Amino acid sequence: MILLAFVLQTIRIAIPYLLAAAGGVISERVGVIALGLEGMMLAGAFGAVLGSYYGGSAWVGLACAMLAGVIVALIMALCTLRYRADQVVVGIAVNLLVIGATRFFLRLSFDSASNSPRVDGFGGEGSGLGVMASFSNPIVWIGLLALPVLGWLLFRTPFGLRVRAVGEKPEAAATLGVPVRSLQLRGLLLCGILASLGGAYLALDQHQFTDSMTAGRGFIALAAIIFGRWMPLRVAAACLLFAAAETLQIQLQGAQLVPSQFVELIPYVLTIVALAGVVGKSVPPAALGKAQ
Amino acid sequence: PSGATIAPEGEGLDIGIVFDVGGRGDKSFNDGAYLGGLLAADSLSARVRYIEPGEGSDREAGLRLLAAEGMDLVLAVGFIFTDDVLTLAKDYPDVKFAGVDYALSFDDAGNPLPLPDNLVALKFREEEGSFLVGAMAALVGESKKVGFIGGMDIGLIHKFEAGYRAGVMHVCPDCEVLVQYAGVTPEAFKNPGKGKELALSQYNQGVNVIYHASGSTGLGVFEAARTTGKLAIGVDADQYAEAPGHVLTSMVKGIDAAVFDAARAVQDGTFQGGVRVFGLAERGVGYVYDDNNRALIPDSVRTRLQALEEDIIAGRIRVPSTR
Amino acid sequence: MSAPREHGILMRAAQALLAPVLAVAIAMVVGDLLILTYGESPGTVYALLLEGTWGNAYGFGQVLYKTMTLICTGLAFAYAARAGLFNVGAEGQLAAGGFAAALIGLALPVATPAVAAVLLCTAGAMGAGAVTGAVPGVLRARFGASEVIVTIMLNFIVLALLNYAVASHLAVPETLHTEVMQAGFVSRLGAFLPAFAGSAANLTIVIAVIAAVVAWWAMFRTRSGFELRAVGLQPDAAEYGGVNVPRTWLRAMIWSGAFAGLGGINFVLGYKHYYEEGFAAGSGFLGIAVALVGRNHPLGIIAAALLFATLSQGGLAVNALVPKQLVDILQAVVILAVATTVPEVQRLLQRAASAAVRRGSTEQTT
Amino acid sequence: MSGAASSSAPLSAAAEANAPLAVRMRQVCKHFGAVQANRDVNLEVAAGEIHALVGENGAGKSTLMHILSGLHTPSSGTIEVFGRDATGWDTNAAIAAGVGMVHQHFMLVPTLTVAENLVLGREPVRGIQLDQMRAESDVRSLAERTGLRVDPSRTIAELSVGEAQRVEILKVLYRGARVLVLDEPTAVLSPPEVDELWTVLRGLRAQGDTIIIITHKLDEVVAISDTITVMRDGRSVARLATASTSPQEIAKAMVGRDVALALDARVGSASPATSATAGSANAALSIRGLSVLGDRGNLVIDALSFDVQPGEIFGIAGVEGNGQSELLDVIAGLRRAKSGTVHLGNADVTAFDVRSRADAGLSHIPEDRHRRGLVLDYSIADNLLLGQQHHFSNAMGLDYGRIAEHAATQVRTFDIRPPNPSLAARTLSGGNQQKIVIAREMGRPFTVLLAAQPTRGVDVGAIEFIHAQLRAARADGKGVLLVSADLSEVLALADRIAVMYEGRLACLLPASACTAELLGPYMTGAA
Ligand SMILES: Nc1ncnc2c1ncn2[C@@H]1O[C@H](COP(=O)(O)OP(=O)(O)OP(=O)(O)O)[C@@H](O)[C@H]1O
Ligand SMILES: Nc1ncnc2c1ncn2[C@@H]1O[C@H](COP(=O)(O)OP(=O)(O)OP(=O)(O)O)[C@@H](O)[C@H]1O
Ligand SMILES: [Mg+2]
Ligand SMILES: [Mg+2]
Repeated sequence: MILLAFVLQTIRIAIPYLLAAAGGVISERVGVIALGLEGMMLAGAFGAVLGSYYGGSAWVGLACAMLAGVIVALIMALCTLRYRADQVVVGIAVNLLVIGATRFFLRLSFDSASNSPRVDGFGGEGSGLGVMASFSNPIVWIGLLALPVLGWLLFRTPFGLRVRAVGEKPEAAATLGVPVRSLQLRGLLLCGILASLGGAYLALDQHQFTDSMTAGRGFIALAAIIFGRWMPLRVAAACLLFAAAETLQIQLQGAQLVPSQFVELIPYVLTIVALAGVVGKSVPPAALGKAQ
Repeated sequence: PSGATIAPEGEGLDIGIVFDVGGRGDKSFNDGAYLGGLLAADSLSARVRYIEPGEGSDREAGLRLLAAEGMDLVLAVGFIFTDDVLTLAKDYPDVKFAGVDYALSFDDAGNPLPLPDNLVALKFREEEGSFLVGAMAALVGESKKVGFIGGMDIGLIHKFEAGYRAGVMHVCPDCEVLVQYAGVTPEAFKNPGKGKELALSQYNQGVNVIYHASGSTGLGVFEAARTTGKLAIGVDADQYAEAPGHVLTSMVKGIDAAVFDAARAVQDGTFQGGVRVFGLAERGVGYVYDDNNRALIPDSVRTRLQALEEDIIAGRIRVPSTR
Repeated sequence: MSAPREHGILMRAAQALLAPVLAVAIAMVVGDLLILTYGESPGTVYALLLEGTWGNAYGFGQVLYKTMTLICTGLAFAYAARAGLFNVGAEGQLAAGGFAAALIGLALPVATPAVAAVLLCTAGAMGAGAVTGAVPGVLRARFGASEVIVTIMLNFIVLALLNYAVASHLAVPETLHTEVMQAGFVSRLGAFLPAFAGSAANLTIVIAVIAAVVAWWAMFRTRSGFELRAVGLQPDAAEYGGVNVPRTWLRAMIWSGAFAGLGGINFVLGYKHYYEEGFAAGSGFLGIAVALVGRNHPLGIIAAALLFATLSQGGLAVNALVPKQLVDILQAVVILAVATTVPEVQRLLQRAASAAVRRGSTEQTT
Repeated sequence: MSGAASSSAPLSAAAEANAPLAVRMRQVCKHFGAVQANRDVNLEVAAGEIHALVGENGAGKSTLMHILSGLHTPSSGTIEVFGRDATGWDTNAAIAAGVGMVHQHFMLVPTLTVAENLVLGREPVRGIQLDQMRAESDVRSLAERTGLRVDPSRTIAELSVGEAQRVEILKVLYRGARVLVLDEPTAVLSPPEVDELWTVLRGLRAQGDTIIIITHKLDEVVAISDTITVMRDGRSVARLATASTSPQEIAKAMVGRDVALALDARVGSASPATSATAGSANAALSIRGLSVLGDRGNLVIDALSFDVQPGEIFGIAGVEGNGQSELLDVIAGLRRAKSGTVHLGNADVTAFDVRSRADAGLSHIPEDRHRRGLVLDYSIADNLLLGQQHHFSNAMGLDYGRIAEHAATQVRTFDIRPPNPSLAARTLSGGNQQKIVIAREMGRPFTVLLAAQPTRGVDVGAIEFIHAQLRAARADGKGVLLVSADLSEVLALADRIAVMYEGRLACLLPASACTAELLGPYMTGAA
């Protein structure tokens, strides 16, 4: 019973990571640094609430979340792919932009600097904590399946082969008639959609948008990508590992074995360790960040 | 300063309010101050201006902007304004200032340093209100475990925790209080996702009532209460609307009343600088007991709470403010 | 031979100014649209913004105050960028710098001579920033770890640890700041220029400007600056020119961190005289914008820091009409626009330049 | 223009034979910004022939073939493939029409397997999945059929250069190419591998495929081609039938003057044949037992020893990729040796870093000026400083007064144009960029000069200037180590010539004893 609760909570915490990380993997696999994940998630969360509020249903919210993610991805694509702006700068700026924009429109739409009203979402009143309740949320399913499906897509389909080629050596792919730019655009859009679903999960599970509610989860997802070495299943494992650490911290906090802030830092520390190559070096796709 | 030339006209009082991070619409203490402003506007026909500063130097600048415009009363909402409001009160002796949750400084002998005549510190004994809701949680919860969820792990929030724990222990010495904090950065006040998971984990461990003091993070606690069908206790303002049927009560701070009082005092010319503490005795803190939650609270519990309240007011019970 | 030289100067001026000006123009348009969604008139809002910032000494003082930190974080980003590195960690380095300055100020005896105290605190701030910057520097130089990711992750780590230290051990009860320092105070401008009275502007702005001049000198007038820029432009050529590339990276990150750390004395020595959780408040990230708009040139950075400080202070001034989040959006738009227009403008100018040279040389030969 | 005359001279062999044309490019122009890479190029290739495209570096060969394979669109001109207009098509259209290109630089994805690289963009599927099994079996059978043997399941990163080259050709064949374009395919191959390649290409020709091969090596042209198009300075200047021409004639068309002149121009060597035997104690540069590992961890230089005497130009000839680059890097201090020593005069500099070697009297004209030799965004003055910055410092940092003076002098002395030291190096032409490097390296005290491909990609005028500089250095008593892929250059300048082959000196002879015919076999490992 305790174990089940542990597993379920780990999964719930991991869903946003899994979705954003899936988006990040595809983005980085086509050569675009996924520094905008946090912004995409936050935009997704805000879009979900706007959609659900004005559309009256969580499903409309879901659609609007994806739209928001796509808009952010398009902004990034315009800057990095079309105008070849530096990807790191654009990623950071997009995060700042989304934080500002969600606050601005929160004000405009709901006359509050911090919270939206309650909206329709998934789960809620008395749905309980059981297995059924947890899995009645469609985003949970998408989240659990995203990385395995992405793994299949990357390593078992022609699309994936092209994606991998583009991320490693775009000029080689181009000589074979692979449409590099269009593939990068599609990768980025897919990233926007997946990451925004991660944000939508938070907002719709919460039935509410709160200023900066993603709270750095996009960067945890980025950490998982690096720690998982851009391999979907490893990345999924990293997301679950980070989530499990958090669950452990939540469940043990009363015991105060470790000061909680140190548990929170696990993903960041592990990422740095992975980059330093202390336990097997984490090597990104060769063309990552290079303007094409 | 910039607005100095646009001096406000008319007879009514001019009130400026500078909000803490979170700003208007936080469904918590900023909104409480806002409500007080509205009240003043209504019944004193005051003109009220609001500013939401960013961090750092903007806080002082926001206060200064209002003071320089010749406001009659400038309110700073939140402990974080402590230094700024003190500086401003010295710089603008003709303007009255009020600092909500103002953090007092003490001299070496442990006595609070005196405040300027034009500055009033509005302080609340959150621990007293927390004590009562703690007692209520233990009495109503039908469990030996009760929960507390704080936002950022800091002394200010420990005050809520300490009072709450004392309340629980007072009526149920063998009860256990599960205490969790959402983090160590200010983001811990803005992370409802984390709040929900913390609450779910407590409910899962047999807790039936959770009291939160965690800003927007607490919205996740209410969500968890809805999900599990259990109870939560709101903070600062009446948070019944966050989860109707699942909000046992809220520990309310009478910020609105305090703000309104300050405004009226300025209007009447009875404004006095110094510290004003709002505890149970002053009806500055308390808990919500109304039509919404009457059904959740048995009469016996209500009676017991009233007795405890009297004990506290009479000094028979001393509520700790630190853990 | 004057023709090509004039051409070169014009070209350089165009290269330096065209992109930032274009970017600011784009941001203005976006700003107009947002103001209109709020039903306000852009003209009124911008006028109010200017009035509240450059329109009076106090507002300008506030701008100067914010400029100080932004110059430092801008220099931090630029210095690393000149070596081809992205220091996204100024936020953490700045906080570490402020923290160290406050601790030193607390530890010093009250009687410490003012100059010595300020120097010690400043050195401490730069040292703490440098150490924080050295971590990604070492990882990059030694293991080739991406400094972008390491600095991002390190921001979280550093800020959390500082928070923990302050909240759990050092804070004055009921607050998020340490005790007021014993020594190491820097006067505010208002102390001798009464017009600035009340504003947070203080003499550390002078230190920031000196830092910018020193950075300029270090970048463009010293051997190590020459090597630093060579490494940034073409590491292989630098290596060929006898430069130890990894060591240059490490040195660049250390100095970059030191510049960011220096920014901490603005708040701590010049303003509040204690370390407060969250005082950095995004200035680290804004430093990237400042450096980009300032084209990684210290003089440009001073100008860009003034621009962003004006925007940030202006947000408060227009708060009555539009939410100050408008300014957050504008700042992000400026970054995006500069990042986009700089390479585009550069390409255009380069094409024009090589065409001109081509034309010039054929004329010469024929 | 002499080129125009010679281009009209040879008759179109294909037209004569009345064979159908596989490729016909007419009046093709292509410019990149200010660079005119192709000017009115004409190219005719008959079906079923092997056509060699030759020309010096930068003549525009690769650009022309990129246009043919759809990677670039021409600025003007027309292209026909098998009689169909193909002007301005894209890569996919070119592939569909049977035109496939093997690029000068490998176009393989190192992390993917051989099979994956081959099928990329044209993947066999089962349902919606990639059919990995079929991909591998297709590749295996194609490899069998063509004799280009590779294991389809290995990743590219694990392959040798020769194997990777085979994959490149397979990749094109896999796409059903009937017109194969090979851009300098032999540059990285060992002689047996080259022979293998010829066998494969002849086999393909026998099957009716058309092949266009770009190469710098005239012996290869003679060995494999049926017809030849020569390019110079972006133009097509000659079309020759291989059977009825000679290497001299081809070379003449390539460089636009008599190559024999260059050979005759060799001035009486200052260093006598007596110094032809290595080991003299007062050598300017001496290398002993040098072994070096390459980027792939393989031994690229194997126990090499030789001396360069003062007042001597020591020429190293050889096909590129036989360890020359690594040798130069090690001497310059840019790469660590596995074992062995490097002496400058009497000083053992093996453990010195780049700067200390420079101070000990080593000058170095690197082979890749765009990557190593220049900081392209630095001004001419700053580039003249590169590597010398520590000699121009004073208490206040760099001494810009002296730097400006120095730059002005060097710009004048070495005739760098335009003579404005504040211009960015990027804006200069290739020849003038090279002059900056030479000015820097030769305009300061040195005893040994490493000159790697010193005239690569520069025009005739600049070549003569550079050659004169090298001779002047010799006359001045410097030791010059000249490494060039251009055999005629080595023959024209050097006093002693070594041929480098697979990390060793295949031969070391006094220049007076050398001819291209004699050295050729050593370069290909045949001797
Ligand atoms: N993408 C490009 N942009 C600008 N200039 C280019 C580009 N590609 C080629 N050039 C220039 O066009 C000219 C012809 O180049 P090309 O690569 O076709 O020569 P090449 O004959 O293949 O030389 P090599 O024998 O060295 O391969 C050169 O001056 C080169 O610098
Ligand atoms: N690959 C390239 N990319 C961009 N610019 C290039 C490239 N190759 C050459 N250029 C530029 O084109 C111009 C002409 O270069 P190129 O080497 O063709 O000159 P050139 O006519 O051969 O000069 P010289 O006679 O001195 O050798 C120069 O400004 C050079 O910087
Ligand atoms: Mg070529
Ligand atoms: Mg040339």
